[in-house]
Amino acid sequence: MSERVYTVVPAPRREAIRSMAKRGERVDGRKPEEFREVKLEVGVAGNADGSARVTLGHTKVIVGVKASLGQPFPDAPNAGVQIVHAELIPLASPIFEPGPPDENDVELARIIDRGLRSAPALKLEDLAVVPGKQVWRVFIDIYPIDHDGNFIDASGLAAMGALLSAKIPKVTAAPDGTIVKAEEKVPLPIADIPVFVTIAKIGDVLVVDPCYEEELVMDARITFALTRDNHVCAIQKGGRGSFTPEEIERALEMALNVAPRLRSALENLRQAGAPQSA
Amino acid sequence: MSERVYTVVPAPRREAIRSMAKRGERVDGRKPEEFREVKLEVGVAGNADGSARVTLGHTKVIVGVKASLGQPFPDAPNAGVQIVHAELIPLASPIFEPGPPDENDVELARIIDRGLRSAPALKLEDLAVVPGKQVWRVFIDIYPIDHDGNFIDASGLAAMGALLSAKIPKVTAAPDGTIVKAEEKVPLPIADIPVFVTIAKIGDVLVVDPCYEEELVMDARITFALTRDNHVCAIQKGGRGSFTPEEIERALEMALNVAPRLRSALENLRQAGAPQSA
Amino acid sequence: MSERVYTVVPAPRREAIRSMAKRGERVDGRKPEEFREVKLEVGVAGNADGSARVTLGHTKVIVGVKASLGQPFPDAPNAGVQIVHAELIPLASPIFEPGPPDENDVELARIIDRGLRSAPALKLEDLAVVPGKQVWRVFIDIYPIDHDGNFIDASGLAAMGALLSAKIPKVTAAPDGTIVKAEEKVPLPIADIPVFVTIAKIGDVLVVDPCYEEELVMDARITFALTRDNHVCAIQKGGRGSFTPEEIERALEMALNVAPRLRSALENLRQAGAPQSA
Amino acid sequence: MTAGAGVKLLTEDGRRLDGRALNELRRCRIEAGVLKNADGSAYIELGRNKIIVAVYGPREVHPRHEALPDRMLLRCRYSMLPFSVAEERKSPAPTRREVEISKVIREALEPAIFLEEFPRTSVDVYIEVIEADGSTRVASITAAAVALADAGIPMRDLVAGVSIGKIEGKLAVDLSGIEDQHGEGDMPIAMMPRLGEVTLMQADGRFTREEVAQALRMAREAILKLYEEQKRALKERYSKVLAAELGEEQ
Amino acid sequence: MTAGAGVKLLTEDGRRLDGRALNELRRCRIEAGVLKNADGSAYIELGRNKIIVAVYGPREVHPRHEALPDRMLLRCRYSMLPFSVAEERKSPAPTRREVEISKVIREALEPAIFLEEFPRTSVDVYIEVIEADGSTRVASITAAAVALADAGIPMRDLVAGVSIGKIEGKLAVDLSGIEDQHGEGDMPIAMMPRLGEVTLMQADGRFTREEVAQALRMAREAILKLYEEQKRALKERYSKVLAAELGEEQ
Amino acid sequence: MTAGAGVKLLTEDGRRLDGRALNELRRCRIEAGVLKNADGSAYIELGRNKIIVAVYGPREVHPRHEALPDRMLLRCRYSMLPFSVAEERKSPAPTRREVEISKVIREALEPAIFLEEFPRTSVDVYIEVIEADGSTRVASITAAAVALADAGIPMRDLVAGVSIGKIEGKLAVDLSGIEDQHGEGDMPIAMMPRLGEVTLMQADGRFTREEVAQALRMAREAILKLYEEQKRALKERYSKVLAAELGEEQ
Repeated sequence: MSERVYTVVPAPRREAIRSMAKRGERVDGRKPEEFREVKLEVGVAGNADGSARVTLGHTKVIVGVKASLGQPFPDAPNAGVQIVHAELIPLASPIFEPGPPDENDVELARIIDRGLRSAPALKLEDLAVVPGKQVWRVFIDIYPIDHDGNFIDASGLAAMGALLSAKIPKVTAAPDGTIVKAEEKVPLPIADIPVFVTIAKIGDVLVVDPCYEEELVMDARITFALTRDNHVCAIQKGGRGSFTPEEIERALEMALNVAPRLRSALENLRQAGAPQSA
Repeated sequence: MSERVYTVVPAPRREAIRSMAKRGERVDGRKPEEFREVKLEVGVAGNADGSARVTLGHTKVIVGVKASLGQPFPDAPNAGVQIVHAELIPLASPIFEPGPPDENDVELARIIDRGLRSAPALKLEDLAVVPGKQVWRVFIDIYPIDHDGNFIDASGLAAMGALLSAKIPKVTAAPDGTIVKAEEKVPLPIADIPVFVTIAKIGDVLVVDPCYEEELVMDARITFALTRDNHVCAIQKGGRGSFTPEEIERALEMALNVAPRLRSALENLRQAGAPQSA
Repeated sequence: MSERVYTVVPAPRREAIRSMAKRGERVDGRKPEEFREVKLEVGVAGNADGSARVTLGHTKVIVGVKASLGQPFPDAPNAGVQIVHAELIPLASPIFEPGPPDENDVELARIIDRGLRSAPALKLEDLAVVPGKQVWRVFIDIYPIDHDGNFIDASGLAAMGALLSAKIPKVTAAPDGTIVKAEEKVPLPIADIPVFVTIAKIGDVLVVDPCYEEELVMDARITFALTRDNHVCAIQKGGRGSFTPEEIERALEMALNVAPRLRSALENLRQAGAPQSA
Repeated sequence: MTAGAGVKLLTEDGRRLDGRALNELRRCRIEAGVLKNADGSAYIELGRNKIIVAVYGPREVHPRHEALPDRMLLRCRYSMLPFSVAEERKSPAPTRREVEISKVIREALEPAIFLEEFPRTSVDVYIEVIEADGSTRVASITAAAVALADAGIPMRDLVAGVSIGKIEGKLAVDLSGIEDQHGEGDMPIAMMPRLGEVTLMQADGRFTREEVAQALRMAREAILKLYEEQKRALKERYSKVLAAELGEEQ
Repeated sequence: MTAGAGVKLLTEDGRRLDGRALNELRRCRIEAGVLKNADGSAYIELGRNKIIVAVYGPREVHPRHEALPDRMLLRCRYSMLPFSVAEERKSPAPTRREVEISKVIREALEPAIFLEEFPRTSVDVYIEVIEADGSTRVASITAAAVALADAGIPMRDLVAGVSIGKIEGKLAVDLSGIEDQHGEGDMPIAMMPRLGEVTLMQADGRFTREEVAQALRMAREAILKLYEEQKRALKERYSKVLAAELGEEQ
Repeated sequence: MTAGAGVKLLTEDGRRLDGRALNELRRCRIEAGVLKNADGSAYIELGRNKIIVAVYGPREVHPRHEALPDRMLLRCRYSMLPFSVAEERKSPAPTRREVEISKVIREALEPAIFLEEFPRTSVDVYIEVIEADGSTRVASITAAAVALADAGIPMRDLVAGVSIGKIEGKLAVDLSGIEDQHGEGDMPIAMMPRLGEVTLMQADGRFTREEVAQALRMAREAILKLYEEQKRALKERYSKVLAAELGEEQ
């Protein structure tokens, strides 16, 4: 329940970054509305049913997807199960400590979960094999391995990359309820491809895709998950500062502008894959 | 396994309270055998099946009861299940810390559990729906929210208030074992109405219903749970001091004297309720 | 994940022990290849199905075995289950702290588990009652109660002593799958009697069965579990130092030399018991 | 929250199940200073929601190494009592949901507090939900701000919150439990009422860009009403304290 | 403990299942100084109960912030080995029952110890039940007091305990496991034997006021017998230590 | 590991399922300096195994009371990502297996490090298995040694490891997952390659004395090959760092 102790930025450096922001400049030379170069690789973890590694500047995130048959949740007996887990492991940064998930791990997992669920990314109803009894349970495990800011957007991309590249056994339920797993593998049923875009507020300036130093000096951040048809399917404000309503509307506009480029890599994956149900 | 670090009473104040006790006086003007005013409200938590808030001086305790169908304990297949849980949340006092239950939480829950069970308060055998398979599991959750001493007696009153005011769905088991829940709600089957009375020893003096300052300076305490027919259905000695056997007998006499007044508010509740099975 | 803080041996004492070792001497007067006197008692915990206490110098270890019917592991449906648990309780030494198992508890349990499993000590396949459904689950609980070094070897002896002295109800499975427990008790099915021998390296010297002071100053240790026919059925190197391959071969020779004496007490137990299936 | 197949949340004349208009708050009552031990406290009823908040501090940080050299450490714990939920008893162990909500509530309160005024101290905000009926996180914020003020923590503004939901395609203020469960979206928003700045904003469901803008406007309006109730509760509290200090009965 | 439908615990001549009279203790044997590492230790067999106790201290408190400025910190941990119970293996994690018993045992021992003599230190009492057959908490106290004395902790008296049960309507001393399981009540009592003061008292079941008074008298009588065994064990221990110090074989 | 009833692991011409000879390692590729935040890092692919290692330190010990007055505190955490296993998703909580392996890996690395050179500091080695296919603990050691060197920790030698297994009665180098699962024994061995000293040795299965000796010889030979790859990776890393320092593009 307490704040994670972040490494402190020395006051002069802090002031320098904030003055640069005022002049429309950023520590890594980007423009305020500029997203860093994104690299997306899939199939990086061969025992997973789907996996992806996203590199965003120096930030690196690996996501693996594993699906197994099991019971549905009691309140949604006719739908598959989506479980998102994130762990800010100490390998990725000296500011992360070993131990059970803390509020930052939980927040990251829950933002991604909400965005995927509201879009929706997975057609959960297509993942029920024997409704009420046997459904696919899809685990999405997020592991940042190098930290240079903006884990949310990188994790969202890697999660979608892993889902889009995943293949699960084709199963059929016999009339007596027994389930037969075929050798044949099929992709997961994908309905939409949400992307996450985070905007940081530094003084009065909004910047897209903050790097780590910017996160340390920012006042607040706001993340939008955006569907293909430009709906907002999740929002999360973070940080100790506040936004005016106008700033929020401006941030949303910035997010809508960069979303198509982020999504394009994922769309490519999709076209490369097997025929999809949506 | 270690003692909770209690706020220390400054030595002069400590001595003052102890000398007052010798003269038959108490910090809040009460007589040694005098219980504080008790206020009992029921229905304070509308999502619970039964609930009560007890105010005892500045001490406040909320108890909620939730019942659900589930499996019996293997060693009592034909009886319902009673589970008492207590949590000394940091909201109630600066001396309580967040975290998993410690020995004080556990002791409080277990004293109340023993008193209710031995009286018995609930007729557990009447809570078996399909013996051996489906029984009512009754959770009694105790949450003190302001701490001015004597949580045990306040919790006991609130627990009984919550049980007496609870209503659960009327259920019937079809011959094939399926269970039908009716719209109609019925009270829980109550056999007895135990009350808890705690006596503190300060020097050579016994006082009923210690307030927080008295708890801080007392040598020891002893609690009796008492049934309607004046049986002792639970005892618990606490604290770093000891009692002579004579003091214990005297304490029991004091407890028997105040019990009827404490029970009267609960008896009123009962008469106000629907017809009872006992 | 961190090292347990061991009591430090003062430098002069440390040097003394190491020089003694060079001269072939040991703190308790033993020769390098000499195992301490072993005392093995069985039936020390009457509610266990089998139990043993081993005394090895001042080191004392109690092991209890409890068997109960339950489900097999999914990856071995036709075999009983062996679960080894060890707890270095603070009663046994000031260097042990209360709390959940740490790496030392886990390592001890897992070494014993591997040795018993690879020998194998228990014929797990004979412990399946209704294959795939109901099997014996055998819990082997290791509790050192006084610590003068070499818990591994003492625990191994006590574990085998407890297994060899254990009696479980004779059960039969009716065709409809119900299980009948007879009054009659039978021994556990034992296939082999592994013993564990630990050799410590102090400077260039190898010594068998290190006492606690020797463990504090040793460079490293290596344990061999040995079957009746002189197979190595488990190895575990521990400690911050290293061994040359020649030292390992020499250590194994030393272990093979002392193993028969250690095993003899166990063999006696076996002959004293009821007829065995092996 | 799942899309509400089959549950009608709006009547034919556009009213909600509990008779409210789309932009109508449920009845809200706040009481300040309800606990004796806490340095500040508040109790809120918003519809059937019942939430109690205690504030302790500013006080020495425990454990000490968590103290911050340049500002106060604010800590929040939001938790639901096991019997507060309409469903089966909730386990008392903190859920992931409670962990996340504790974090966003803290970050919703921090912008309003002069954190720099008490470096090396902590303020702890404990929130217990006694009865839950939708929108508990924002109701918790509304009450917590009152409890902080009651504790005398210096603040640049209060904070109040409301959820904007989407039911049958329309935006609605202050979702009830059943509306949250069967509606198409939930967007909790908290603001500093005087300054008009957003300190908490979350959403699930699907909203257009225009709906987001509209939700912010609706939230502002509702929050100003909640602000009046916050001020009323604090005024009542101060007059009681004052009366007590002047030697009268409280 | 549940009311014992159908299990007869008394024979027709008023004897108990193990042949004891109602006021008769089971055979009790105590040995002091059974462990080498501990500063004090004791082993007790009471009927089939087998319990070992180790005492460490007085020593520096770890973690330090738990140290008390004006007295010794006494800590107790009562635990049952997984195979000590007649039923299925007990999980090694501490149960709520063990947590409570650890607390009441500590509070049963504290009155006998001169806690003020060693401020800022701790004494840790570790109790492991190897075999359980009823009345383990009081047997643990009886052994723990001997272990404390063996450790040289200054005490104003020993402490010994016994359970008084109710079987077939009659009070009985020192309940066995089966009597505890099928009897009508259990009242564990510990006293300082010389001073005659009660340091632990608990009960479940139903007792009249007169039965409580009678139970206290029966407990006193039994505790004086246990006290003799405690003293015998300590005397034996001292003579062994003395013999060892005088250069003889122990 | 259970005896492999029915699964043939050797072809008729004595080759293994993946075509290797008995003394043949799988393809091994190591890359040093793969992470920006860590003080040292390495990535290893051994067959299908994919493992990443980060090293932090020497740095101040946290929590402080764990600092050692006379040497560096080395800490290791080996863990498998939930999706790294061929079976169903692994729970993220550390298993007993992971706890033990973390310990033996630490003790396999310690002999190679000049621990006394940095008293009162800690070095933390974090190992994450991304994809597992047998012999992960020894592959982790091989990578960890490179990561330690990359971090500039003074070492008397590198450490590399290999597993020697027993399949169809024959010793085989570098067990794959299927060989580990169906083989008759697994003996992981790590050595300091130049010094030829064994720093990790474990075994399950059954081995004769002669087989143990032979396994040590086979391990030595394989480890020298892994050592070449370790040196190549470090050389590549140094030349990149150097190039970067000389102002060239890396």
